Amino acid sequence: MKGQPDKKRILIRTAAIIVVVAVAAAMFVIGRGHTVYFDNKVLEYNGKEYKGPYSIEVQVDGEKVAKLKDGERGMTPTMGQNFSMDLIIKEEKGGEEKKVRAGLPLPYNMDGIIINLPALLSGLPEDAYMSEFIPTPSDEELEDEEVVTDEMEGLMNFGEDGEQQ
Amino acid sequence: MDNAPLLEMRNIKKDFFGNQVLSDINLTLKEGEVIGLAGENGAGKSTLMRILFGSDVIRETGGYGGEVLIQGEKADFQSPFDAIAAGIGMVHQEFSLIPGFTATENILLNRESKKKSVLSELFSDRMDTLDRKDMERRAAEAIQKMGVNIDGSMLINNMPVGHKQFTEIARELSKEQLKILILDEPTAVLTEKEAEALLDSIRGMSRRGIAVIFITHRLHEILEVCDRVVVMRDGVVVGDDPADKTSEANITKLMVGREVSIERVSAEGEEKKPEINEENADIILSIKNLWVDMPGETVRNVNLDVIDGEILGIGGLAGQGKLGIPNGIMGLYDAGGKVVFNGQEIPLNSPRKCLDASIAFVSEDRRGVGLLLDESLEWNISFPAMQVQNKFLKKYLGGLITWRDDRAIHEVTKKYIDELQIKCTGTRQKAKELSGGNQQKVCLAKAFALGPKLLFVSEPTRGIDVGAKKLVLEALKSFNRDNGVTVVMISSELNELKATCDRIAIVSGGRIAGTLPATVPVEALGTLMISQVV
Amino acid sequence: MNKTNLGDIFRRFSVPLMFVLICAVCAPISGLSPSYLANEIVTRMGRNAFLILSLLIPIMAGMGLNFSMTLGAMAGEIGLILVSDWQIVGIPGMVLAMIISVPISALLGLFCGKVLNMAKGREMITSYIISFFINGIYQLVVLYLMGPVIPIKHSNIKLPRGYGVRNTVSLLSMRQKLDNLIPLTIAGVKIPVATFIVIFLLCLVIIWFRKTKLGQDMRAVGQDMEVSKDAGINVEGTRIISMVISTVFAGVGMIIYLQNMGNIATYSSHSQIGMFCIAALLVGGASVDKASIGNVFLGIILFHTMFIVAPKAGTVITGDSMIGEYFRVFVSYAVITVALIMYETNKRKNKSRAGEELARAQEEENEGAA
Amino acid sequence: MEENSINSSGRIKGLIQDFGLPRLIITGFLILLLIVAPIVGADLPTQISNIINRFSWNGILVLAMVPMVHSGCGLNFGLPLGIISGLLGATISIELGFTGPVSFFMAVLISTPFAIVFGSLYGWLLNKIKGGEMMIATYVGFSSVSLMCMMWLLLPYHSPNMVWGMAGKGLRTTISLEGYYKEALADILQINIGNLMIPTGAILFFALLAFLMWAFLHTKTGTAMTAVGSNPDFARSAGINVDKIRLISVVMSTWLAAIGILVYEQGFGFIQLYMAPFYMALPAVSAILIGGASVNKASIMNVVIGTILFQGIVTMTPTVMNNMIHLDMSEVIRIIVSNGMILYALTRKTEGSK
Repeated sequence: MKGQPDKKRILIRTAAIIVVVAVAAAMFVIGRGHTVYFDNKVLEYNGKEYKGPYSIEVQVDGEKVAKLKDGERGMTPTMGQNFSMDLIIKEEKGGEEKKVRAGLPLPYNMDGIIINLPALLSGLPEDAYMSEFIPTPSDEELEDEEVVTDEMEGLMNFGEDGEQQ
Repeated sequence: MDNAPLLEMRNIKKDFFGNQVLSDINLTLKEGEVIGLAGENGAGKSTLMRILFGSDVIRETGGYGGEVLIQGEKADFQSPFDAIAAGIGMVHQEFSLIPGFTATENILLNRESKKKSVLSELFSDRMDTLDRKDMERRAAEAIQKMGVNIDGSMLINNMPVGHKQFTEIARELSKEQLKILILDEPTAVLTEKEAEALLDSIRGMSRRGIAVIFITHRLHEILEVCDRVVVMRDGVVVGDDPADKTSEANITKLMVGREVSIERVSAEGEEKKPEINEENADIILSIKNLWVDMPGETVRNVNLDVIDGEILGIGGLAGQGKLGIPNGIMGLYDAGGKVVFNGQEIPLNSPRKCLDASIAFVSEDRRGVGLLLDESLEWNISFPAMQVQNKFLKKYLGGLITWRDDRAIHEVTKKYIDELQIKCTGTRQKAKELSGGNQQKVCLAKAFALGPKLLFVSEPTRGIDVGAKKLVLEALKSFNRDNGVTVVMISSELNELKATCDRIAIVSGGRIAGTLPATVPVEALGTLMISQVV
Repeated sequence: MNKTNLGDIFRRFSVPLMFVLICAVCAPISGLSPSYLANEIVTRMGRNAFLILSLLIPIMAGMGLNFSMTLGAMAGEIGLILVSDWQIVGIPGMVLAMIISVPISALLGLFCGKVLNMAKGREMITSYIISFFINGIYQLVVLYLMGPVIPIKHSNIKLPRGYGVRNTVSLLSMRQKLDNLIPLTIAGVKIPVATFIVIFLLCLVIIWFRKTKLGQDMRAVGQDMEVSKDAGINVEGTRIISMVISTVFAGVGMIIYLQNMGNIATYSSHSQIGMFCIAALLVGGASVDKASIGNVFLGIILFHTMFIVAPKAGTVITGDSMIGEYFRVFVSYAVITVALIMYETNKRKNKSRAGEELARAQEEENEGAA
Repeated sequence: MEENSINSSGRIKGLIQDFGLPRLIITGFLILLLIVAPIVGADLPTQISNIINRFSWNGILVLAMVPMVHSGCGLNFGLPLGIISGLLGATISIELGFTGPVSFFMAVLISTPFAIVFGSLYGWLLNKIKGGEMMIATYVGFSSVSLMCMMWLLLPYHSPNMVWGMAGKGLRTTISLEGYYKEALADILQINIGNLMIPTGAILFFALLAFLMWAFLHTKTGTAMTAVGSNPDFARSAGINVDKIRLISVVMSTWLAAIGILVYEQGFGFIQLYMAPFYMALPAVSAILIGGASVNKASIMNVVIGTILFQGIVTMTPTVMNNMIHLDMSEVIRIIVSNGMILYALTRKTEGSK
């Protein structure tokens, strides 16, 4: 009398836990954030030099995130494992605009990713146009900060002082 | 097997720590039978019912002897829930209702109709939703079964007391498996009309095949509704007669018994006190129109005179108000009326004024009111005398500082420990470490230390062993005799009152039903006791 | 009878009425524009409602104001800190943080429920002290174990000394992501539609919960533990469950709260959260033993209006900005104090009233008898 | 305390039993710290003087718990109310221009009427809400502190040593007592042996108040107070005016808190205003509990032992841990230990009294 419903319940509970774990796993994948840096810089690869165009405008989801002249770098935060952007390229000043759509997978374990646009546009392999951005900690970050664990903290503002309005 | 009675209790025995409270009880109950269970307080009725209901108290105190058979099968209830599952229902004296719930919700408390919900399988069936419609139907059914109309959607808070009682009964009736219903003084809180309705509904239940055990002090109700009357006294069944073959007088006689179990404690050589002559005696305390609001012991319109130098007993059934009298006079519960002591009116609701007038009180609630459990015997015995009469104090700086005189306290404590034979390791033992009897002696010592002119003693022998009982009563008598202190002793045990007191007043229904000399036969007192029971 | 009822009603709503008065006086003086006020209140509604709703269930179970809802807040913070370090951003980050916070909250709630079962009759002071005690444990975890034991990679979260978390952790990557998921602006007031939907769902869950067997048991336990026990309800278990549910909701609520704020004050965000959630609930007309969803929303509107206008009004009146700040703090505490006092005196009054009635009945009877 | 000197061997056994496991652990921990301290290179005499010093600062605040525990009002979480009386006394004394040790005496004198008035109101309130004292006490403390936050700004103080320099009004958050009563007590008969410093005066002052407390508990009223705490129904049936006794205990507690904060300030050297009194109650509460008191029983011995243990741990852990593993976990340990102790006391059933 007891066994049957119990079995069913265990099954349902296991299923629920699996669903939750699956959702968590999915969040790891689709929620992974990266910062993508775009370089419009000359790149040497296999002894060959790839020169960038006069300017590239980078659009993500139809919104302009950066307009890069030759030798400049731009950035945007992204979410998920695939990154797609529209590049509006002007080969020379006042020249014709050319729209290129570029999509690429981002490596999971890199927080900051530099994409060399000229290399990408020239169709070079991934290790050529992609490199990891390793931030150099600012002095401010290196400075040891005093941790305030005082119980009185927040008594006055009820924890709302961090508000960024 | 089919012919086996619904319930059979065989040779039921029960003792509480060597104190035999039930011996060889036999009781049978047939389907649809209504039996009345009568007996004084402490006769063992409730203990018997607790055994039947699988109460925790019984198991915690070592179980019981004999066996309980339900429809011929031996039953061994581990908890009230087992008893309920076996079809036994009990309506207690105290309401067991949730005040903010409706009658319906209370009737089906923890047995609600449920519908599966999405989360039921995931968590537990406690996530089922309630099926209100079905609940209303079931509650209405139970109410209809009872035959008394109450509003299922009314909150318990807003109900008159009688309806609360009916809600409880309906709850038992809503249990499908119900075969035996125990009603413990159900009519105590009902108006006459409601009581009438209840009796009707008992008849109805009986017709449906439900057996009812009906406990009450209202003997006429028993006679009216029951098939059989079982009378208990001192843990024994002393009468088991068909209702139409007995009478109120008969039952009363059986209840209070003929023989006196405690001999009148009059040691050899003790000079007999002269009989109290009520006409020309000095009245030391005169109580006029006293009412006391003590929960469960309400006192209504009591007039009572206490004669100087006597021991007056106040007896009566539990819940009839005898305890309310001293508690009200001493200001521990709200009271009104007029109390004159020694020619002076004592203001009510002020313990201090009573104590100042040299009235002392030994409370029935030893652990709650009577003692400082966490403190030493010295403190317990000396405290009221110190606070009220400035005894055991030393004064310094011209009375500016009143210092506790620990030596004097020690002396007086030692004196009383010797006098009352209090068994303890020393004067500084904590009160909570003593046995009940010794604690009672400490309470007496506390009152004696006040050197009162009048002493109220409430239930002095409740919950203490026989030896201590004798000592306590002896101490009271000698205190009365040697110091000329008037004693008013309140007790539920008539025989004890008879053995100790000069006169006995019986309280019934919150009123004084009569005052008789202690020499009258116990039946006379018994008749008074149930004369005005509410 | 009618008269006393009116008085009772007045007493019950005295706190909200007082706040309406304070707000009505201070709002014009503060000189804040109605649209600014409306914006602020809508924002705060989205920010706080979930947290305050988490208080309702323990009240239902008779355990009073759950001062230890901070436990859930801490669990939520731990979830967010980890998620930030793993660089999971946006809504997925929030969802993941919630999933992480739930088991932590549940464990803390279990602990809290067990302790409160040992301290029946003084649940509130005990839950208040529990919040301090667990704060110590939280600090132990966040300040010493995060780094060496629980890996923390990023230097903008970890302290440079190699262990412990910084005073503030930025949540820029998920700041107001939920609020702005469905953008809507009505008459210049930005409405965090998605947050409101979540809050609305919680309200539905609470309403539905009241209709479940468990909810019914909680109400029963809340009113009379003895009777419930006699009826076979597992009293202690039910009380523990109510604490667990409250703590879990508080954890989720804290994540919603912090996504709106945009950063975590690691060591102080949670410390007062219980206090002002309780104050807001009480301002909405709730009492220690009775609270409804309506109280929550009314409370947020009144309490936060006061919170916004008081400092400004104070500055205008006294010329000192601090006066108003102190005033609103004072009012928050005073509200809780008054609510607690009213609760305790009511308890006593109910007792004595029963006595009075009995006495009066007897007196009448006495007169009749005399 | 009132049971000293008799059958001592039986008492020692009882003492260990009464002591309880948490206390034993805390004592063991402190002893361990004292042993480890010299090994890891901390100067033991300095450490001990630190503990003695902190004891002299805090002892009276802990002592302030005793009367209310005795009368059954529970732990005085409303200590900030008394502290505010003390702060009023201190600031008014300075405002009136008193300096040096006289300012201490005047502060005591001025804070007394405040303590009596506040204490009476507070006691009256607590009598209305018997059974819910502790939670309400906490919030009465909080409300009064936040109310006083406004008052410190609004009250017409002018002494340039106390008000904000720029505005010329409104008290500063911390006020230096240099030139006023800094170490007014500690300097009396101070003993200096090497690194060991004993603030004899402050300790004597604590001893005096502790003795008065002890003596009070031996008077008729004091006895009544203990009885009220032990069993209010018993006391009432013995003719005691329970409410009055409770009121007296609350006033005493409030007054002791006022004196306690003044003594604390003379040791610390600063007056801390505004939010500072907020959490003053918790250390005092946990100190007396660590000393062996329960929610309704406390003695002078509990105060002394508790203050030493609590302050010992608070002062020793940072230095020892820093010297040992360069990891200062003292704050966290303090929070866990002190609140854990309060929790432990709250979850124990109070025996005897109903």
